Amino acid sequence: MSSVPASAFLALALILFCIGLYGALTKRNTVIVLISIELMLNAVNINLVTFSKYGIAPSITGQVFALFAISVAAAEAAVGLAILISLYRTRKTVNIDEMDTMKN
Amino acid sequence: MSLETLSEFNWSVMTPEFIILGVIALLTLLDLFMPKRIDRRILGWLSIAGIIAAMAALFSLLGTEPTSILYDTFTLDMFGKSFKLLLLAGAGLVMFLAVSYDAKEGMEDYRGEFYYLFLTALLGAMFMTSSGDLITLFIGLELLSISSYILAGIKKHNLKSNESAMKYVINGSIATAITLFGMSYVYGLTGSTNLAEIANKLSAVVDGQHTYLLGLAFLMIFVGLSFKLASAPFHMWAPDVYQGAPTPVTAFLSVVSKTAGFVIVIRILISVFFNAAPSGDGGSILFKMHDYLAFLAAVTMIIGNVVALKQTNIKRMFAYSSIAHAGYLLVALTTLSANLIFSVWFYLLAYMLMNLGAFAVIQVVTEKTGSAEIADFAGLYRRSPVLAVTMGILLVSLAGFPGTAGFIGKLNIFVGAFYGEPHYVLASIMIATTVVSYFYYFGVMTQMFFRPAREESKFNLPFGIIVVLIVAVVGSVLFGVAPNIALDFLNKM
Amino acid sequence: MMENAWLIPLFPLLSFLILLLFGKRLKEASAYVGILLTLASLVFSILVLFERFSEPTYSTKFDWLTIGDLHLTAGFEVNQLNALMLFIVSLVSFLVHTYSKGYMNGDERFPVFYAYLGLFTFAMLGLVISPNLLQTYIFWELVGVGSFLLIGFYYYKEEAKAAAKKAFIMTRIGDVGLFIGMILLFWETKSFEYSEIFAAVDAGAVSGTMITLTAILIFIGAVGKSGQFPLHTWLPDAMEGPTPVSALIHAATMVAAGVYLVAALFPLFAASKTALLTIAVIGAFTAIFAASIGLVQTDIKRVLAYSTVSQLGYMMLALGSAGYVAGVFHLMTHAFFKALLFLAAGSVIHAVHTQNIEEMGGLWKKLKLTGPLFLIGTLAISGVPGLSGFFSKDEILVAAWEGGHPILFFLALIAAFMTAFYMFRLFFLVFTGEARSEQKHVHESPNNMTYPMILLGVLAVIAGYVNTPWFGSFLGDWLVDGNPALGHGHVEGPIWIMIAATVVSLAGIYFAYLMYRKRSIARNTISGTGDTLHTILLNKYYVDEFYQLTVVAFTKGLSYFLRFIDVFLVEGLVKGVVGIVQGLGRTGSKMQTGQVQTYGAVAFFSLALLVVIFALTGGYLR
Amino acid sequence: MNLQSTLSILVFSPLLGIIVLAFLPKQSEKLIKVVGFLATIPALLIALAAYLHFQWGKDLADFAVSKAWIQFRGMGGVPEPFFSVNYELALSGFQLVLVVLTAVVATLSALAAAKFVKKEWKGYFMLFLLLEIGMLGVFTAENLILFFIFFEITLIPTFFLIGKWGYFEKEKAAYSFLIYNGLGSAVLLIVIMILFAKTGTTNIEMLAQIMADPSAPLSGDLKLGLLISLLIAFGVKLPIFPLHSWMLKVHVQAPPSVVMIHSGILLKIGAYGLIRFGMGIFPEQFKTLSILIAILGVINLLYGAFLAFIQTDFKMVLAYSSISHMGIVLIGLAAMNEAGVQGAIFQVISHGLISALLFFLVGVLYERTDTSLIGNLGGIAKGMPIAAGFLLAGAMASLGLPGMSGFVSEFMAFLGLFKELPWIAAVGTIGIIMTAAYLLRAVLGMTYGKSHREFTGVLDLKGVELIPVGVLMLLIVVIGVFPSVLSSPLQTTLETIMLGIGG
Repeated sequence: MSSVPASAFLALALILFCIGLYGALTKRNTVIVLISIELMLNAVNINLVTFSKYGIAPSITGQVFALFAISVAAAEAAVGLAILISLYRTRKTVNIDEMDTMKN
Repeated sequence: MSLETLSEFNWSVMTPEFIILGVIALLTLLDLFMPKRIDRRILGWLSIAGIIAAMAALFSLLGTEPTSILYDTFTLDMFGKSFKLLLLAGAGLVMFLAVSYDAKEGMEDYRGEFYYLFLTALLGAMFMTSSGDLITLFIGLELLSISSYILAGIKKHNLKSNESAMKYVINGSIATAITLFGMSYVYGLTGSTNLAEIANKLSAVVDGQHTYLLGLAFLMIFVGLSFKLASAPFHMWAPDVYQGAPTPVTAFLSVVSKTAGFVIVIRILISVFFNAAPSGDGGSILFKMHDYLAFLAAVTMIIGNVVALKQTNIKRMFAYSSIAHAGYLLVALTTLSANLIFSVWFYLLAYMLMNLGAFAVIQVVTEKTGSAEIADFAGLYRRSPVLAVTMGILLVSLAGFPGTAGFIGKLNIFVGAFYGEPHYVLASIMIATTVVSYFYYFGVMTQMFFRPAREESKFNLPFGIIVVLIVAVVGSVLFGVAPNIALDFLNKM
Repeated sequence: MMENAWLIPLFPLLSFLILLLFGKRLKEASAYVGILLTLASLVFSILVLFERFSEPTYSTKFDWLTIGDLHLTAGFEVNQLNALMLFIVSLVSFLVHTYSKGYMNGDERFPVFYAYLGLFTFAMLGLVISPNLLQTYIFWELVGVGSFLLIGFYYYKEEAKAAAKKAFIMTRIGDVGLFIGMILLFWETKSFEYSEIFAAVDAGAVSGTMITLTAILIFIGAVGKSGQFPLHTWLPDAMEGPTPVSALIHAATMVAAGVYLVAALFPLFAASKTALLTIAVIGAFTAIFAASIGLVQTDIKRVLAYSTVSQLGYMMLALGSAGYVAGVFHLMTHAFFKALLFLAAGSVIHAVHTQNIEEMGGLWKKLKLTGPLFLIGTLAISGVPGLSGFFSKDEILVAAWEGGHPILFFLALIAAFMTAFYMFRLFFLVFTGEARSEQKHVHESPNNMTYPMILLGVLAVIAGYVNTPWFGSFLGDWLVDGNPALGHGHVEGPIWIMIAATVVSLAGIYFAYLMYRKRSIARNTISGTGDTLHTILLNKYYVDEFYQLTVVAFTKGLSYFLRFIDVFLVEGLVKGVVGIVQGLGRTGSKMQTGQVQTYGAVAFFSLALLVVIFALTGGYLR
Repeated sequence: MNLQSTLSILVFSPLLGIIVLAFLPKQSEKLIKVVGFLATIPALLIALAAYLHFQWGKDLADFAVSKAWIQFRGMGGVPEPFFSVNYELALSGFQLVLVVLTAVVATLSALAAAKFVKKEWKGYFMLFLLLEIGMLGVFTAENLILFFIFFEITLIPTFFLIGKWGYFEKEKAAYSFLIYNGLGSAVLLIVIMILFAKTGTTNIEMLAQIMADPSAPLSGDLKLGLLISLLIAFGVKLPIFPLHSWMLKVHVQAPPSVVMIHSGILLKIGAYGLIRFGMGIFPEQFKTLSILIAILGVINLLYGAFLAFIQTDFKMVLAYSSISHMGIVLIGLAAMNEAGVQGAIFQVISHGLISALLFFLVGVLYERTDTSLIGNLGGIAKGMPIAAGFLLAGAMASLGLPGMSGFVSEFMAFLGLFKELPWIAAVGTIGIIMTAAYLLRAVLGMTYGKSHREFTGVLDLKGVELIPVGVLMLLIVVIGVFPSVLSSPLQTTLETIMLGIGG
């Protein structure tokens, strides 16, 4: 395990975060956007777990934090999907760029 | 953790939270088991009662010394008490708006949720004021956020409401992710999620690499949280969401949610980063970040006030106004003056009063006309002088004229800006944009007082609205004329 | 009596106030209020004058305005000059009040007229007893207002309106000179009091340049008020006012105020050769300049007006030549005979309802009283020996010669010739020959108009004898008594001057006789209608036009230029700023596309930007 | 006798009227007007009583009141207040005359409003009385923050009074007013805050004392900057070229009764501020700037005069004339000596009275003839001789005719400046001529000459209308003839200022 340096995990998290962000900001399909956001949150989890093991002061709290983050992410995704369904009923689309009835 | 340790905790300091939690549970059950035909408004009144009870409980706790329970994850100190009071008062007033809210479409079946979701959001916010741990802070934040997402979309069959909720969720989740990412670095550098411990550890950071990482974390956390504040750069969701959400929810977002945002910002940024990484060249990371904060504050004020000029929808206009006010509050944060918490608290109090009052009027007018155009306010003075004059006073307070709480709030921030190392540029921008704000606030005045009415029908004011208006106007004027009532009260906590 | 001299101006003021408030109810009775109250002034003035013959100067003052350590005072002073002026002013005013009863009869604003007369008389009397420059200035302006109101009395006439405006503004230009001079003098001497100013000048506390500067500035005030070149153009126009007003204000009293001012401040002027020379030159030039214009005018009152300007130039010449007595003496005699001339002219106008002398003629037979009285005035002003004008004019010529200004002396002599010529031209055209237009119902004026004229006629004849080379210079000696700075009471001049003056005036009369009575010389011998010279004279040397093209045009041009700045630059700047703010708002608005991903992107890129800056600078921005 | 509450009663006495008005029905026009008018009387009586109090040789310091009001503390019970504002009112001679002026003009304006305001009297008078509170407060405040609060309080009612009861472009004018004055007060607030942050007090007296102390924690440059900012802040109000364009709109568009107040009192706040704070707190720096101020004064004087010369609307003539006359205030101030400063103060009072009179007359004219264009009027002296007479008299007062208040002030201002900067003063005297030119052009254009059209049913001034014109004219003449009624209360103020200047 120790052969893989902490920085690699951090880099992985960062890359994952960026992929998620990219997806969240560019994909048209709202479901994919929500999934991309999950990626971002998971990147955080990788970070937390990495630090909990390889951090300056390793401790278990990082993993606890990650657990909380996972559950919250799940709740968020659930609410997001629920809203999307409701929106789909009125708008008949899941394309995020068509949700622009309100603008200046 | 054994049962004994659990029972050893001084749980009484959590009484307000428990009351709210209890009411939530009660309402959920009631909503479930009450026959459909019974008007759910009763639930709203119940929640108001719950909030009042929580406030009473909080008052009884006012004299207590700062207490920490649950291994320092929950702290009831002066900061917590004072902001909890604000949140409770704000949420209470919002509940009054909510019980008077007569939705035209989409939420006939969901009135129960409508009330207790406010309470869950409130609970999240209240936890934030008292948390002493990153995890509880985060949980509080998410409890607030997720409840708000649903609230924004509570008008299930209304396209605008749905869209607003969707936008809110997406932006909110991205913001959460960014914040968390920043937090993860903080954790990584300290190995702890306890705020006091983090602050303690960070003050020992001298390594350049770590300082750099800390700066990165700071920026990410701040930008993520700026979503809650509705300040630049994460402000753009606000107009769309404000417009689409039901008016009480908009009011909630602009007041309670924003207050919670400042709570967490002060908790994390100020208490954690204040002494972080003090390098030889003077000052902690927070002082290094000083210029970024100032820049963001200035941008927020400018965007909020300038773009508000162009709005024709009153709720959008108030969204920008809300952005602008976030900017003013950021000025207080930036200056880091001795009365920082004090001025933020007072400003949020003033802002709560005037903004909720204004939303009460907006709610009445938009319900009557079915749209939320500023032009709908034309001739309001003829149709309902009381409403128009009330709105007038609140707008004057929002614009920051003397005699109102808005002025004292701004004055307070201003004093801070000039105290110690003076922030000429920032203060000048603040005051110049304030003058710009006269344009749009008085634009509403123009409609209300100068323009002829499109129709002559009168208004019936529901009880809840009347309560909110009276509290808002009396509060705005009282704290404008005798601010020391509030200030002394705060000092006694 | 002298300690009560302050009452003299107050009587007419009372008249003004009464008539202002109750004039409408008093109607025709207003005249009696005015006449009685000015009579009271006259009586007091005579008493004061006689007392002053034997008593020393009386003066008193009190604090009027406190400015920190400065105490500005007000008060009054009865010295020789003041006592004399009080008498002249109250006399002429009283006579004009009486005269107007007939002249203005039937005018619907009869009470207003008397009210204005009261105001003017108050101001004029106040002016001549002022013991300090500030008070003088105050009344100086007030007489200007009285004059303004009376010139514009026929407010519905566009000409009257224009004339009133012109009179006020032109004199105000002069007044500003006085204003500046007065203030500068104050800071030099720390006082407005005449006595203290003279003392300071005497003690050499004021530099020579400063004396010259202030003296000339004050003289500019006199130029404006006394219609001296180049500020003379308002005075002929002022003839738009009712004729009694012309007699009182624009002949006898107010226009002489300039002369009075120079006389009152004579010790100051005497201390600067340059200032005196300036006065003399301006005076002499005005004398001949105005006289030449008077040669061709056809409006009876305008001829008299130019004559007034010319005569005032004479007085200035006298003062500028250090002939204090000569100036004041001529001021007095001129007041009488010019008032007489104007009142007689008024009587003529009253009779024939025209002012154009070309339309008159042959009035001698019809106006049995006015004609001879007019002749007396004409003779007096022409300087025919034995009448008042002769003595005073002689004094002036002597003063000019003795003062060492031979050129000015000859100018004055030529002007005297012209005066005699145009005055008799006027006389012949009006009173002799045949009527040149249809004149109905020509009749002599009522008694209340003729009696004042008779009294003035008597004075025009005898007033000169108070100061003659033949019977002693009583007036002169009295005027300069106890004040060596004013020069000698009588200046002995060569006898040829008197002979020359006589010859010149008789020549003028004779020439006019030949041209306008006997008609043995054609009227266009020297320059006929349409000739360049005639046209120039008729158009008053185009001074008005010159002003119109330069000063007025410049003022208007500057105003329009400033308006351009106001509209485009000042307003434009504001609009620009507002435009920028609005533009920012529009741009910000446009960025709000409704695309939620854009919002997130904006936040993310801002964060990225901040991070990059942070990375590049290492945190510190300063 | 304890007089400490007198000033508070004076300032807040109109509040009683507001409360009473709030309970009156909208429609009872007559009652509202009477109440609105009566509500201005207590302040007037108290102000006059205070004046008599002074003239009887008693001390104005009797009126001073100081109470703790706002204390900002840092969190966590820091014992020393972080920032405190006391409720401090006082009356010096200078303030006394301004308070009397305010009370008089306000009462007369209320009378005029009863005449000119045609709709919604209730709202009008409530706002008007609020405005009066603000004005009285501005002149009695002894604390910069308090001053600022009252200063801003005047903005809102004025905005509504212009925007609701004005003429055609009223809303534009109201906005112009609000934004310009808002910016002005913004700058003022910054100055106040910097002063507070540096010295820890906002009491005017104490600030003056601290500034006089050479060891004060403010550098000369900072003080200069603050003074320039003050010049801008009050320059908007005064107004100083080029900050004047809002004021033109207001004067043209606002209803006559409001313009009386605006031109008579509100503009004077600018002059008051410059004298009291600019000169009182920064005497040295004021001296440094005196040439600049003198030049600004002359520019104002001439710019206003030349532009007034070509205006076609009499209201515009008067508006530019206000600019011109405020130039004289600056000229007097720039002199920095007793004569100049007293001249400036006199001009403040004098112009307040004169412009109130003239704007009232314009209002009457407009009401009768539906026009204020000089070209459309003409020969009105025939139909309304009394109005025309007062108009002419007002113009005479305005152009500085001796015997009226305008002269005394103009004279003293120039007297002062000629001592210090004779050349600039000499240029300024052109303004004296121009003033006569434009005023006569305008006034004679309206009153004299031929009537351009028959004004049917044009009525002269009568009844109640004679009261404002009569009272104002009387005051103008009284000050002109007996200037000591005004100068005696000013002497102590003048001494204080001179002491600060060190002259």
